[in-house]
Amino acid sequence: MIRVQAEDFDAGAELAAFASGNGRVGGVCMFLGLVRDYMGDGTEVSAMTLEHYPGMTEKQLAAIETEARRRWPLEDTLIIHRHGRLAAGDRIVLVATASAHRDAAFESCRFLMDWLKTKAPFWKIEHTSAGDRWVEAKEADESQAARWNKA
Amino acid sequence: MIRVQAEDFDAGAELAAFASGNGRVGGVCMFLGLVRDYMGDGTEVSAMTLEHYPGMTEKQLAAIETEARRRWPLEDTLIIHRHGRLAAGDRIVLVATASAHRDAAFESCRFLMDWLKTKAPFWKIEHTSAGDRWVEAKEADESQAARWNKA
Amino acid sequence: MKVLYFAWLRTKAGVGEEEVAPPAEVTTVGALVEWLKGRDPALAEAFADMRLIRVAVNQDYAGLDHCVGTGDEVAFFPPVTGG
Amino acid sequence: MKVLYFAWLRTKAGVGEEEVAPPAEVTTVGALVEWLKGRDPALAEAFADMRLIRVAVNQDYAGLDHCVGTGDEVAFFPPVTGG
Repeated sequence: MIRVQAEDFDAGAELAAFASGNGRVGGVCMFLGLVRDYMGDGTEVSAMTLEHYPGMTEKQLAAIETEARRRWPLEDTLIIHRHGRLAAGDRIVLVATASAHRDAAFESCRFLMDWLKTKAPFWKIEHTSAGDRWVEAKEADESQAARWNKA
Repeated sequence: MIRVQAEDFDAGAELAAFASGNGRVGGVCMFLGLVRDYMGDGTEVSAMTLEHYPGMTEKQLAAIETEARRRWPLEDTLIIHRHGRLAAGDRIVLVATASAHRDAAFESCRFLMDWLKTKAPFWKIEHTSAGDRWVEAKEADESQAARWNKA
Repeated sequence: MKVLYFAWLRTKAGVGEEEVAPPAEVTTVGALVEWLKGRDPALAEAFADMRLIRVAVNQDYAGLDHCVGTGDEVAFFPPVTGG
Repeated sequence: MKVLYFAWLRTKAGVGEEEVAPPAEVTTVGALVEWLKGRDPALAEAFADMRLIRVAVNQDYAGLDHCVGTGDEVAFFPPVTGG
């Protein structure tokens, strides 16, 4: 399931509900991304705003989810991504995968996060004491995602 | 933190509380292991019993946790492992890691699970329609864990 | 044709979205970029190095040689930074 | 010396735990295994292939050449299957 929303989500409740009652699930892997209160250079971050491309976001996330289900035997998947203004400590993204086997759960969750970081049309602007600044894409994110092309 | 217990745990509440309020955390990775209702050969499993070695379990889990914190910059770690009789669908294990970066969170969570599978002194006996059966260790688990020796 | 801009490209363009009617010979993303650059010095600057820009046609990633025409939605944006 | 057995080894041994007092020349895990085999045919069978058995001395994994003595806790068990 894909959810793109401005509202906060309850990570605990999502995990409790996820894949619940499915006896074929042996492992659930979940990743929760949060707004850190500092940037790479140590500057304090009070808040950020996530801009996105409505329509394309949902389309790309659905495509990524379909690809994950093609690659691994998954019983369930969940992607929640927020947009709008977020304060330090706020939840940004949640990705969860459920499978009979822990390998498939771990790998597919990582795959979804890596692709989401490089393909889902979101852009962060950080609000810092030194002013607003668009976050630049990281080379490392591209190479993380590129790993999966070999598979 | 390490918890070895017969009682169930609330995975949602654990996630909600984990690393909460720590502004240096950018990513939380969590793995939840559940009792599947079938075995590899398709036989139905109604329940299993997890025997463990009290004392050594806690000692080995603490050593694994210390090793993970030595290898990755982690803000928090949590391992909960149950013992005793568990029914199909029950929670068995929860491992969570929190870090500034998603790589460290993913990798350390995977590391903890791989080592736990091969080093923590737990043994499963499955209660099936065909009788009770001690689960045999999987070669795959050994090789998964061995990967980390190279690092 | 609808053209969209996101993140710092939106700031440069001064608008998030505009309806444009390029001449008939503009049939690819590349030609559209050149035509947009000719209309607006700020966009000319923003589009100076297209390696820094990602393009989507009808909400799918596309290259500069991708076809575009009337009714298409073409979006320009920097590399994404979500997650 | 305290000896512990887990999982199917416990079933074979018929006990989970026993206090033993091997002779003074039993100073290693390997010697202890041989001495235990001599005392109990069921254990002799269980310990036939020590590659299938894991050993812990005072709750840390140990090899057959590890020293053991009075006051030590020695555990024998199959490869673990938790998680």
